[in-house]
Amino acid sequence: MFRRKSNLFLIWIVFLLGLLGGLCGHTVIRQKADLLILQRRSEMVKSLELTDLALFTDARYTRHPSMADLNTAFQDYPMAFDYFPSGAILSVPPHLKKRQGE
Amino acid sequence: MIQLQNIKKVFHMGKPNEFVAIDGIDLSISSHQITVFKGPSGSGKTTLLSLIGSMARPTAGRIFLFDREITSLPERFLTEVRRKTFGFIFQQFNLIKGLTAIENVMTPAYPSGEKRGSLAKRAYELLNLFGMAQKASVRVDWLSGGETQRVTIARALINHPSIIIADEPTAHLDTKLSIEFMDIMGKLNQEGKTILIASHDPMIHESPLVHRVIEMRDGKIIRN
Amino acid sequence: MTWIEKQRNILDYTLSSLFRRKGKNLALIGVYTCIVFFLASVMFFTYALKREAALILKDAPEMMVQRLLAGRHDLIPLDYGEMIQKIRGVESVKGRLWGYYFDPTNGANYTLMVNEKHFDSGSVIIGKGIEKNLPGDQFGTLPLKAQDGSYLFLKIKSTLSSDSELVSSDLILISETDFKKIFAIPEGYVTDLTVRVRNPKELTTIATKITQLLPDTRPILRDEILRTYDASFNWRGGLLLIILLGSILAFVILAWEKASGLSMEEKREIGILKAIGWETSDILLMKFWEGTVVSLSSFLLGVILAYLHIFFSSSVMFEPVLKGWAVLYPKFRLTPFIDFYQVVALLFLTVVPYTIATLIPSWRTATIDPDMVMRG
Amino acid sequence: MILHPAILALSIGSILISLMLILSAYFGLLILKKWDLKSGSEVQLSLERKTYLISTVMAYAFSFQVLSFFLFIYTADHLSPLFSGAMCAAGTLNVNRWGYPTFLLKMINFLFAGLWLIINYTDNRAYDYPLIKWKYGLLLFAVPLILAETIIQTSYFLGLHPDIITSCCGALFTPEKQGITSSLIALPRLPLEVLLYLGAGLSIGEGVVFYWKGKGGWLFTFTNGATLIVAALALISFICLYIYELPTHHCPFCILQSEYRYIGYPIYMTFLGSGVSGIGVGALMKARSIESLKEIAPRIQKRLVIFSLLCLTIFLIISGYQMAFSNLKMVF
Repeated sequence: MFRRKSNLFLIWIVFLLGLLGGLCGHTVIRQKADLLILQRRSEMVKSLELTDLALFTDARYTRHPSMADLNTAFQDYPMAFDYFPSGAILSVPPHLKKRQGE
Repeated sequence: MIQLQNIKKVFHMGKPNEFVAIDGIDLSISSHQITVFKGPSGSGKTTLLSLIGSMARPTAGRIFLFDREITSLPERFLTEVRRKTFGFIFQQFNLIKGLTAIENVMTPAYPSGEKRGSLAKRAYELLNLFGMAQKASVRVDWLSGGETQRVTIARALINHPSIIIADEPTAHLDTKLSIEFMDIMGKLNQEGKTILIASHDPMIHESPLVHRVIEMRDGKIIRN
Repeated sequence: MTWIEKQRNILDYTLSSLFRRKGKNLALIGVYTCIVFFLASVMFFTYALKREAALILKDAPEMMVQRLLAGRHDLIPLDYGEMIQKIRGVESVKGRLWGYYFDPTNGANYTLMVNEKHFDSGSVIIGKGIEKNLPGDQFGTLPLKAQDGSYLFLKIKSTLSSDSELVSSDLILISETDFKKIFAIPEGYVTDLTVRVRNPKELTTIATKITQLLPDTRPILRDEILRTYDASFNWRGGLLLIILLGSILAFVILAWEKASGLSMEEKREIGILKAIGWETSDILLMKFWEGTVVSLSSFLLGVILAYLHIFFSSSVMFEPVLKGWAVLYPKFRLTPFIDFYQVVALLFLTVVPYTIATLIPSWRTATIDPDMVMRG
Repeated sequence: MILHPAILALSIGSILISLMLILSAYFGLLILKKWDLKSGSEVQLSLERKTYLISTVMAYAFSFQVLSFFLFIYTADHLSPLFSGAMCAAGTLNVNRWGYPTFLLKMINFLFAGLWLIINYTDNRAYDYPLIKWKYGLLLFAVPLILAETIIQTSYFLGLHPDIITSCCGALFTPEKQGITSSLIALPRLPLEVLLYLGAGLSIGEGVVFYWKGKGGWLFTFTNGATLIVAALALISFICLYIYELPTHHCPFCILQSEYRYIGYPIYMTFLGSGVSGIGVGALMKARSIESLKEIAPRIQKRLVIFSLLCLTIFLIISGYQMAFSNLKMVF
């Protein structure tokens, strides 16, 4: 007589979930495909003894967070503001925030 | 069948705009009759019907429906009583705009969890009874006054009520349709339904089908 | 069974009532989808980056030893390496020579690193990011200014593969002689030491021994680097989330507005429903379904769009934010990693505020007097 | 504080729910003071309307409680790499002193919210709302607990400082934390196992008696509760070992991970389900003597007993299966 709206809704949700499932499938496929690239990358890391990602190259301490030290937030002198944009989204070393009192 | 004992309804009690709508009514209504409440607007007819139809609770007094007191029932149960016992026909029809005629008829039965198929069948039969079968899937906004009226009656009957309450049902209808309405009410009454109508339309209280006319003024019954 | 039929009946009604107010509801779903889209994008991005970092760095040296002078890195003598080598459990110690070089023509920072294996002096291997930024007219050579003001013209031997851009975008591999010439590093010194150990369980003990033996050094473990990356990506993602929380708040206010600012007609509709036999809890149920329809549709749509954004379009919208002022930004395509748990967290983060915001307005609506329709 | 999406989600969710519950508690107080069903006054009508809001809030709070319980454990598990010495959720919860109290409160509040909903469901079926005072009394008792959970959970999250490389030496020399995993008591197995099966047998027996004769509801609740406590101890002290197939790993959280096929979820759900419905049976004993609930309460109780026993049985089957088909063989 007439199509029930609740069924249409169910179909819609199942459709979206199916799409999401398809994307999960895509994830698996891509992970398999990228395995080689990832392997090559980590081999390079091994041979060059690299320790950091080259994501933020604007400042020394953002290029190599693992090398960052107590002074990194004050690159030039203790009163300098941290003016690098990526410095703003990179965590302040936590010891500056908490270990002072302990 | 319906008994009212010293019923009072006060709105905004204790506030400056306090208003006594019903002022101590005792009344007993017997079944299988058509009872008409008449009186000018503001006389308390509508409030009385909403109290009987368990849409609102009285401030004081007691109401018995089939010998069961419904006055102190919480809303949850009152609604159940209302759904199972009463069918309502309102002054402004109060159909839900944008829905088709048949959906409107089915709406009151949704919460009871009836299967859609059997419900639709019943609604269709009711519409057919009033000659509205071919308009079942037309949106109610596009129906004429008379058609709207018939959909409203069909809706009132979907839950097999034993009592039908109509509030100023003919206010927006012309003479021909008003007569048609009373004919339908007469037929329903013959099938055993109790009918309560509030109206100041002479067409209704002078109708030969009516068993009893109760006249009200200022929240009191002045003639029975 | 009646229970299921009841839910379906009410859902039917809810959907038709939503359809009747198409414009309003589509706008709401649109905004909701956008919010989920942004939040999910942030989450997908940071999670994939985190996983990528963890996978890449799992082969990094297990420990680095740096020397500190006045709180800053200083060159470390090679003798230190020999001393560390003697600690039991240490497999190998290597000195690394590396540093930064600022190229004024490009305005970019390069990371220079000595790699003795690949070539002799006079040539370099450069990262993809540098190659992209080189002016076209200096094909094949890279001029680097040395400490004493002279220039070294180094032959570009090859470029590092683009697969590795995430770690090597700004990298210049250079011979030891050239490196020492540029920076005037004294003989017998290196930038830092990398240590590999035989049994990873002894890492901590070895590190303790190193600090006791050489109090002016600090050892850094690979696990700590990973942890720091984890924390900083969490932080970064979280920071964006905090900013976006503002938009959630705005959305919640919108939802609240929409739910409480019912038009006269809608109120009347609820009144009619109640008068003809719907109970308050039925109306609440209807409102519950309304929320479910809106939330579920927007949430799923938002997540799907975010996935497409991050893993199909390489997160175009985030690039400028993450780049900062870096001239050399690695072009990288993330390998998708989805964490189901993150999706659940996102569901919490969006649906709970929406539900709570609409709770009181729905309840207000649901408790409209049924006799209001009779009073006209 | 770690700005992790799940932490934000849990904190915001808890705070919002708490705000709603404060409102509910206030309304509950009004209801306790002024409730008079006989009256049709506007005050009474507005109170009746408020009951709908409170029910809805509690239903949402309950669902939130269930989901957040698992999300919380999962988050703790997820964050464990950030803390040196923490191998899984057990270690992360131990990072500061608020971790385990939060976990416990989440469990307790789940029981309270569930119990409240059971009573509310029953009460709403009687035309005179006979349990109303009791119900809102319980609400006033439960709300502070949930508020406490929110506060403690927030302090827990605020007190989470990941161990990160520091200036002089890296995080290395933060003292190794003693993993709670190893310190969870491994109780003697044989008496525990005897107690568990004895308790389960008794519960099932009492449940069946209660189902047919309608007697011994309190006894059932008590036995069921005691059995579940024994079950929890048994889970930690030996059932886990079979799941992990390691003779020393007692952690009750790792079973929620994919490596163990998420076996922890059904275990926890059946455990909590049996607990809440078992308590529900006892709580409704009082209602049996109330005129308007005479027929309704026993019917609900029967359903609860069945549900509780079903959960308990599934719990036993799952753990029994794990023990029988584990590669770990233990001699004791």
